[in-house]
Parts: sequence; C-alpha cells; structure tokens
Amino acid sequence: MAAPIIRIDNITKRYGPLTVLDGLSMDVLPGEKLALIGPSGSGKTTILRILMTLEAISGGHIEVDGDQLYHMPKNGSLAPADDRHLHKMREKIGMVFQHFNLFPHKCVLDNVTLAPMLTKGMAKAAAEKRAMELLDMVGMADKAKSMPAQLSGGQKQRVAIARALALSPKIMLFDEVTSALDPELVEEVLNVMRKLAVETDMTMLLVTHEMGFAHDFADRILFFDRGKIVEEGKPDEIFRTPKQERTQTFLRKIIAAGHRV
Amino acid sequence: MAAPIIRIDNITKRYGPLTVLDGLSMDVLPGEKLALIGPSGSGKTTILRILMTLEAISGGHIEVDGDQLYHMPKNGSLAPADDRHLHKMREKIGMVFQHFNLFPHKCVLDNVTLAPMLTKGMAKAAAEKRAMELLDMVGMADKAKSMPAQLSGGQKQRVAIARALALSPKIMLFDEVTSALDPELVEEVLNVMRKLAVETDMTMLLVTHEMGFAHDFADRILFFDRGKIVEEGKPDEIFRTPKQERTQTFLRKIIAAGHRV
Amino acid sequence: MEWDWNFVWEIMPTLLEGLKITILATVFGAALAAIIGLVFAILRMTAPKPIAKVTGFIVEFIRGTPLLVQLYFIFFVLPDIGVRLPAMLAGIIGLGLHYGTYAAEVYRAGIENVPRGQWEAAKATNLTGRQTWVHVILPQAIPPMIPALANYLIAMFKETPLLSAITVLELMNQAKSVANSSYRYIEPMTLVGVFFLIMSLISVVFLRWLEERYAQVEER
Amino acid sequence: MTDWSGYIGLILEGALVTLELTVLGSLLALVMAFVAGLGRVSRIFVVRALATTYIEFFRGTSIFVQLFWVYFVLPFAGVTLSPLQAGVLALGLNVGAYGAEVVRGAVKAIGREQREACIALNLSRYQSMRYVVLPQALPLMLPTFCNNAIELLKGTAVVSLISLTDMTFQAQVVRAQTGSTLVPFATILVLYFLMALAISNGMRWLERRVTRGLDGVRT
Amino acid sequence: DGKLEELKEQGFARVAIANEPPFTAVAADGKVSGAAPDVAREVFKRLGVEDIVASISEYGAMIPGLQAGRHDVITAGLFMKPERCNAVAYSEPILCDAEAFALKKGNPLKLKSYKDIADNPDAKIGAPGGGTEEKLALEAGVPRDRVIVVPDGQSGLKMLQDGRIDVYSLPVLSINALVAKANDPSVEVVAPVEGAPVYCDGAAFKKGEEALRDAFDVELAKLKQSGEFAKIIEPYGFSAAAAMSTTREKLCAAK
Ligand SMILES: Nc1ncnc2c1ncn2[C@@H]1O[C@H](COP(=O)(O)OP(=O)(O)OP(=O)(O)O)[C@@H](O)[C@H]1O
Ligand SMILES: Nc1ncnc2c1ncn2[C@@H]1O[C@H](COP(=O)(O)OP(=O)(O)OP(=O)(O)O)[C@@H](O)[C@H]1O
Ligand SMILES: [Mg+2]
Ligand SMILES: [Mg+2]
Repeated sequence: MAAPIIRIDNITKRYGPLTVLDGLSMDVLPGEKLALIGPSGSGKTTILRILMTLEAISGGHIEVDGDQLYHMPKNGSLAPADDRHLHKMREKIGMVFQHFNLFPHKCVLDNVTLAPMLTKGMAKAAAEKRAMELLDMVGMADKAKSMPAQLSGGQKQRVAIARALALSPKIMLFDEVTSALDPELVEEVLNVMRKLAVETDMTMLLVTHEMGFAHDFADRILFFDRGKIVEEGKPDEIFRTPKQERTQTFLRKIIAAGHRV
Repeated sequence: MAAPIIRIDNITKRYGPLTVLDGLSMDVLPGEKLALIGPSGSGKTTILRILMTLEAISGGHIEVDGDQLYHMPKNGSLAPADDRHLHKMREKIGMVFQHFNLFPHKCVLDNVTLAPMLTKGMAKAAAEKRAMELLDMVGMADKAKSMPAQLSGGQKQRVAIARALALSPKIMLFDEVTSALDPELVEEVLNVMRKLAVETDMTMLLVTHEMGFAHDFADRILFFDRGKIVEEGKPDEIFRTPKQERTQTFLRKIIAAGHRV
Repeated sequence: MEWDWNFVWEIMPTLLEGLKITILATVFGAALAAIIGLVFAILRMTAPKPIAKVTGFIVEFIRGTPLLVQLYFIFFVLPDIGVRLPAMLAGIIGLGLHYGTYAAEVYRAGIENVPRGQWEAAKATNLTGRQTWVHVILPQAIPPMIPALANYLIAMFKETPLLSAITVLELMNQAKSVANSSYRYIEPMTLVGVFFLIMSLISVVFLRWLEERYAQVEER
Repeated sequence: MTDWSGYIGLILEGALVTLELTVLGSLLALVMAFVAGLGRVSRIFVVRALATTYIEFFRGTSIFVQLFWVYFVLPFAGVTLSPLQAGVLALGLNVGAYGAEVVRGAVKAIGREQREACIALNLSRYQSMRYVVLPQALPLMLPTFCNNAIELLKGTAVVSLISLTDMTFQAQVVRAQTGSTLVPFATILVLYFLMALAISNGMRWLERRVTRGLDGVRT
Repeated sequence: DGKLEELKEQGFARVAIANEPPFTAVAADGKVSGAAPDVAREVFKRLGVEDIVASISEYGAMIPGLQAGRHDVITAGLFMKPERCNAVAYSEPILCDAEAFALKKGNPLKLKSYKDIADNPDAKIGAPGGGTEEKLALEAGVPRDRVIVVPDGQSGLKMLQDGRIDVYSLPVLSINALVAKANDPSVEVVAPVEGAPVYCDGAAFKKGEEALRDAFDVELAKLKQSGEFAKIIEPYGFSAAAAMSTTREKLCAAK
C-alpha cells in the first residue's frame, strides 16, 4: 500500500469555548475518493477548510504529500508555517465551494485562467488553451465568454470545478457542491464529478448530503458526529449495515426526508 | 360532491411583457389537500401569491368560499375589490412562506398572538391560551419566549405554521416550506404538516419539491409547466403512470437527482 | 510665535460660552432636522406623484448646495420678503433644513430595508395598513436608523462653525473675536480644534455603542 | 446702472476656482481614501494605527476648523501655503478620511467567500486585492464617492472665509459692489446645484460602465 | 535689504485689503482700487516692485495673516492704535478719517456716541470684526452681546435696513460711500461720532521687517512732498493735509 498523501494527526479545532474537532486523526491514500457524511455541525466543512488553510488549527499536525502543512522545518525543529510555506503547500490542493464563489466581474474563461497566469506565470495563450480543454470537459466550452451572472447554478458550479482543476492540484476538496442547486440542476454537476473520478487519479475529499452519490462515488465513507469519526468503511458497509447507533439514526432520518440511498 | 371552495376562472398574470399564468382555471374542493409540482418558474408560487392577494391578477376571476376575491358587487355589477373587501376575504386564507418571514422583533408567542389580537380583537389572555395550544401542536411550546433569531430553520417554520393557524383560516397555502431548511430539519416540519392534514379539515394547497411528501400528503397533484396545468390526478397516477411527456421528463430528472418518489 | 498657556486660560471662559451656543444650535438643529426629514420622507414616499417629485427636487437641491450659502440666503435675503429671523434661529433653521434632507434619506432607506417578506407576512396575517406600520415595519426600521442619524448629528455639530458667518456667536466666532482683539490665532484656533476633536472622539465611542446596540435584528 | 455682465464674469471666475478646488480636492481625497482605507485593513499594526489616527482626526474635527488651522496656524510651523493649496489640502484630507471608510467598507463587503476562493486558488494577498477584491469593491464605492464629491463641492464654499476667490467669495464681492443680495446668492445656488448634478450624473455614468456584466450577481 | 529684494525679484507685493470703499475696493472687472492700495501701488512702483496683488480679508484676520506670512503688507485703512503698533510695523500715516454711524432716518434712539449705545440697553451696534469700531464700542462699555460682528459693509447695511441692528459704525468716508450706493432714504448718517478720535492708517508691515517699512516711508514722504499723494487720495474724499499734519509717533502714543 502506498504512503498516505494526507496524514491528519490528532488535530484540534476550537472556536472560543466551542471545540469543533477533538483530537481527530485520519489518513488518505493517494488517488483515494473519500466521502465525509454526518449531521449538520459535525465538523465536515471544518476539516476541508483546515486542509485548504482557510482556517487555522488549534493543535496537532497535518502532513500533505510528505510535507507538514501548518509547520515548517526551521533550525532543525518545527516552526509555524509562514506565508511562503503555505503558498507552496496550497499548490497541491484545490477546493470547490458550496456557493461556487466565482469571480463575478470576470467572464468564465478569465475565471479559469486568472490563477494559472498569476500563480504559475503561465502565458495567456497557454492558460486559455488549457482552460478551454477543462471547460470542454465540464461541458461549458460554449459559455467561455459568458459572465457568471448569466449562468444557472449548475453551470456556475461546473465552471468552479474547471477553475480549481486549472491549477492541477493533487488533492481536490468538494464541500456540498450541489446543495445550493435546484434539484433539477444537481445531476449535471454530479455527472462531471463522476467523470472526474474515473478519468483522473486525483485524491478527492467530498462532503455531501447526497447519499446515493456518495455511495457510487467513494472508495471509503467517513461518518462524522460532533467532531469525531464515528464510523468508517466501504460504502456498502456504511449504508447497508451501519454498526453504530448514531450512524443508523442519521441514515434513517435522511431516508425519511426523501433522499435516496 | 360539495361546491368548490376555490374557483379559479381563466386568470392571467403578466409581469410586463412576460405572461406567467395564461388563462388558468381550476377548482379546489373544501377540505381537499392539493400539491402543486412542476419545474422552476412554472408559476406555482405565483398562483399561491395571487390567492393570498400578495399579487394582483391581470385578468379573470377567483371565487373563494362563495365570494369573489378580486371583485365585489357594487350597484348590481362587479367592481374591483377595495381594501375592506380584501381584508374580509383574507380572513379565510393563511399562508406559510419558504423563508418563514417571522417578525424578528417579537418573541415566538407574540408572533402567534399579534394578528388574532389586532385583527380579531381577541383578548390577550385568550390569544395566548390559543397560541400555546398551537405551539404545543407544532412542538414549540417550550420556546414560546425565544426570539426567532435563536431558533433553527425547522423551528422557525413550525412557528410560522402556528402563526398562520392562529387566525383559523379555511384555506392554508404552503410555498416550499421546507426548501430553505437543512435536510435533517425537513422531517420535523413535514411531520407537523402530516398531523395537520389528518387532524383538521382545512383546505390545503402545497407547493413542493419533496415528491415523496407530495405523494403521501395530497389527495390530488397538479403538474405545472409554463403557467399551465399540464397534468393532474391522484398521486399514484401522476407519479407511477404520468401521461404527459413533460411530466415524465420532470420526474425522471428529479429522481436522478436523488429524490425519492 | 510661541504657545502661551496664560493666554489659553484667559480665553477659556469666552470659548466655553461659545461652546454652549454651539451645542444649543446642534440640539435644536437636530430636533428640527428629525421632523423636517420625516415630512420630506413621507411626502416622497406616499404623496401624489407631482408633489413627491417636487419634494424630491427640493431635497436634491438642498443637498446639492452649500449650507453656508443657504445660511446667507436665509439670513440676508429672506428679510426682503418680510421674514426677519434672529441669527440663531436662522442658523437652526438652516441646519434643520439641510440635515433634514439627509434624515429623509435615512428614514427612506430604513423603511426600504425591511424585507419584503415582512410586508407579505403582515398581509397574510391580515393586518391593516396602519397595524402593519405600527407593529411590524417601524419597530424593525427604526433601530438600524439610529446609528445613521447619530452620524449626521455629529456631522451637523461639526458644521455649526458656519453659523459664525451669519453673526451667531458660537465657538468659532468667539475664537475669531478673541483672535481679532489679541492678534493671536494659534491658541484660539487650536483650542477650537481640540474642543471639536474631544467632542467627536466621545461621540465616536457613543456611536460604536449605538451601532452595537442597534445592530441589525437578524432573521432569514 | 449696474454692470451685470461684469459681475456675472466675476462669479464665473469664482466658479472656475470652485471647480479647480473640487477637482484637485477630489483627486487628493481619492488618493488618501485608498491609502488610508487599505491601510486600515493592513495586517501591519503600525500601518493600521496610522491610518486610524488620520481618519479619526480628520473626521473628528470640522472642515472649517481644519481650514483655519492650515491657513493661519501651519505657517508658524514654517509651512506657508497659498489659499488654493490650503483649500485643496484641507478639503482633500478631510473628505479623504471619509472616503477611507468607504474603501474599507467596500473591501470588507466583498465577502469572505471571494477571499477564500482566492486562497484556494493560491493567489497572494496582493493579487487577491488587485485582481479580485478591488475590481468588485469599486462599483460599491462609487455611489458613496459621489456623495463625498458633492460634500467636497459644498465644502469649497467654506474656503471663501480664508479669502480664496471662489464662487461664494465672488458673490460676496458682487454683493458689496451692487448692494443686491438676492441676485448673486440665487445665481451661485443654482450654479452649485448644477455642479452637483454634473457630479452625480458623471458618477452614474461611471457606475454603469464599471458594473457592466455584473448585474444580477447572486449566488 | 532682503525683503525688498525678494519683492523686486517676485515682481509684486501681496497686500491685504478689506473691500470697503473708499479705503479699498474691488471693481466689477476684479481690479483692485481704493485709496490705500493706490498709494501702496505707487510707492512700491517707485521702490522697484512692479505691482501689488491683493487678497480680501476680514480686519481681524489681517494682522494674524501678516504674521503668518500670508501677505507682505496691509493697506486697508487699518487705523493706527497703540496695541496695533505693538503688533505690526506701521508706515507714516496715509489715510485719516473720523468715525461715523449709519442709522435709521431720524435717529430714533438718539445715538450720537458709543457711550449713548452703551447706555441704551436696546441699542445694538454692528461693526466689522477686529476693526476699530468694535473696539471703541467695547471700550465705551457696550456689552459683547450688543456688539454684532458683521462680516462686511454690505451685510452691515442690510442688517441695519432689516432692523437687526440699530447702528452700523464705520469711518465717515466708508459710511458715506456705502449709504450713497444704497440710495436708501430710510438710512441717515451721523458723522463724526462724538468723542471718537480721528484716526489715520498706515501701511502695516510685519515686525522685524522695519527696513522695508523705512524704505516705504522714504518714498511715501517724497510722494507727499511732490503733491502726487494728494492727487491720488483726494478724489476718494480723503484729506492729504490731515495725513501730513500728524505722525506715526503721535498716533502710536495716543491713548
Ligand atoms: N467561524 C466560526 N465561529 C464559530 N463557530 C463555528 C465557525 N465555523 C463553524 N463553527 C461551528 O463549528 C461546528 C462545525 O461546523 P461545520 O461547518 O464544520 O459543520 P458541517 O459538518 O459542515 O455542517 P453542515 O452539514 O451544516 O455544513 C458547528 O457547530 C459550527 O457552528
Ligand atoms: N415580481 C416579478 N417580476 C417579474 N417576473 C416575475 C416576478 N415574480 C415572478 N416572476 C416570474 O414569473 C415566473 C413564475 O414564477 P414563480 O415564482 O411562480 O415560479 P415557481 O413555479 O414558483 O418556481 P420555483 O419552483 O423556482 O419557485 C418566473 O418566470 C419568474 O421569473
Ligand atoms: Mg458544511
Ligand atoms: Mg416558487
């Protein structure tokens, strides 16, 4: 078995008096597709945000692709990471947000080319060529010159995926990428992600409430509750024969609310 | 068969050049539970808003409980309704909104008692007694003194239902009352509505994307598309054996997106 | 020229006399502005179209022209049509009119910021127009207005020195008259600045408190 | 007989000075607004403190007092400015302090979500500001900048009190020459209003230009 | 002499004026005239300074402005008084005038002196801020709240016509010019004010620039001798003889 690409070691995250993650540890293998499920407020988003360095940790260590994420070697010991170190580490990681977060003042194409040109110094022509390939992959090539405001939610999210891919990260994080969409638009985004899962060997971490999709997409499911991993396993194990009481209750509620598993 | 409590007769609704409802006619029987489904923008919300007199009609007639809604008899013929007429008609109708629209500056109890005290001149004590019964019914009695901002979405929506019920309308309108809620909170609201459907003989019109719930709840389903009723029938007919092409496509999409039918 | 502390103590009582007038003008000006603003706002939002339009133009005109010139106008031109106001009253009216146009905007914005859903909920619970205003809209619209109104109050306070141009003996005018007779500008002018700064710093603290106290009531 | 054409000329001359003051003052204010506004959101404490001091000081004291101070007191510190320079300096610094708060507010209004997208795309702080936040913040600033520019225009009237021959001052001169109070004051009121109108129309035009394509943005 | 060379270099002297005819005036075309600037212009020309550039100022702001370096000289009818002599360096006398009142026709309050105003609790006097008249009124015992500081002559006259003040006090020639222009039969002039001395102004220089002042005095004396002085000021109504019959020394010592 290959060495983990992400090693989360006993991390804690507190907001004031509230402990959101409490000594969490987990490993992710290269190329693994992981789905994080669990009730609202259980810390799923938080763990993705921490990996994307959007949120600082209160304790513990994270190793990504062989390097410490929040620490760096300095005079033989580990010091807190500085901006330069974080900048280097972020190259390995991309993220897609629930609310797309496209740049509203830039057209679709410019949304995708901005970061490669600025952070990798790519030439405009090369960046646009690559962007068009990606937009084609997500089925948005014909909207390259549209402004985000002219797109539907599903289209926006597909552009956001292309934008994140443009930096060729080793790890992609998806935080409820369909939950802000009208039901009818969910499928077009999920299709893109299925394609992505098959066609690339990227490591992917996915937070979702779409249990059916999580089942089909993931190699492994982690069930979160109150900042801890309560249960983990292959999709069939978790969905068909959950061992933990809490997992069972959660799945029962979700099913009752009309979601297919 | 009893006379319809709502008769919608050839109504039209235009926003500038856009015709949203185009010669729509339908009847609703007293005590009937009706679910309106259909793609986004098809005019489902609009018809509810028109019944609640939040939106004026561009043409046609509506009769509610034996009286014209937008017209009143005057010198032997029909004149446009004035404020007093509308005020009288609104007594028969209550509405629950997608975004709850609770009064944020009033506690839960005051939200429920405000209208009965002001519009029906109910004494404070009587209004509060009735409000507590209703809050108990929706499972919110223990939060009577909380402010809306302190409640979860599901709790807010249950208060909003109690508030609408406090005026004892004959007809209740529900516009996507769960679609602004986290998936886990959906069920608590649907439970209240199930209870309501069983325990009262109120007429209810429900717009929803929760197909499973629509199936269980409704006596009759109307499928809307582009401002017209494309198909109607018993839930089993519509969901199992839809006759129209458009209904089939719509349901297929929704099912693919992971919603149970 | 050197800073002279003895001179500072000597002129202090005179300046404090002026400060009193400044504060009086501010208080009365603000009260007037609050009322005039309400009139403007109501006319603009509810009056028949022509009246609303004319009101809108008047508001824009007052907002687009300098208070100083308006004061000259009230003080020197109005007597030609038989309206002779004492200087202080003319000043208060000028302040009230000028800032009334700002207050009107605050009122309007405050009311328009109440979400449409609130109007609809009021209608759905069958409240009358008046009941909707009194029990639903105003209680939500007013708290967020308070910091904005306070902001203009402070702005008005800082514009009171303009009243010196129409002979009101407020702080600035007292300072000038002290300077005129002593040929020293440094101390009186600096002191006036310090007075204003102190009052402003106090009001900034007060404003922050107001903003916190009346921060948007949340729902959605 | 009164030589009205001469007096109108005098007032128009003053209008030119008023215009000059407004334009130069606005330019200085714009620069100060961005310098201090961005300074206030800086990560460096000293920069933040300096910006805050500037903003609170100039918002805290009256433009009137600042003007007199620049004009009469600053020379004793060895800085002698012409009335025009003094006027531009006082107006620009004063309105700039208000503008700084607008810049800060607009930058902060470009929500956390956009900043986070920038981090996720590995843009540096400078790049995020330059390519993502400011282009979006600018349209938000314009309406308030418009108000600020009009406030500055109105503020120029105060410089007449330090004997700068602006429009209000010339109106006073005309008044002294002709003995008529109504005519010169009514004339300049209308002129001020026309200038304010020009500013707000110009700003609206600008706003339409910078917001083109941005309409209806809601996620 | 540094200052004079400086002025020659720059080609003009910056003078403070008040726009109070006939002492100082600005014509419709913006040209500066009036007796005081005309004399100053001539003297400076002889000193080799081509022209004067005037800025209008309140009386009260003139001396602080001079000290702050805002202007090089005050030529505004700023009368010599001992405390002013301490604050600035005056030239020899140039324009002399007595004080006058403008008041309502028939002088209803019977005001003939500053003392009369002090004694009548209803009487309000208007005067330019920082001018001689304000001081005379205060010295005569008129309380501060009855001495209204008026920004300029036109405002003073207007306030008198509107009944905001009962008396407006300026030097005789100024009042005459103002009232003549207003052409208002309801206003009359009392001149000179009883008990008020005749004052003369001079060009006022910054303390420490006495060398420039002395050079100015030399040319001023020549101008007076040649009779050109009279030619300049007498059309404005001033008496050259009055100015030549007294000296700075006397005026600055007067109490
Ligand atoms: N900035 C913050 N300040 C304080 N508490 C926060 C903050 N962000 C998140 N939390 C809290 O941290 C906890 C975990 O939040 P998180 O967003 O990770 O949950 P989640 O599992 O993603 O839930 P959901 O399914 O609703 O998105 C919650 O209790 C939340 O209230
Ligand atoms: N105030 C308005 N002005 C202009 N057009 C409007 C307005 N309100 C609604 N519409 C249009 O009317 C049409 C019907 O809207 P409606 O809200 O009734 O649809 P809906 O069936 O409720 O859709 P959804 O499922 O998205 O809520 C849409 O095309 C919408 O854009
Ligand atoms: Mg989350
Ligand atoms: Mg709808």
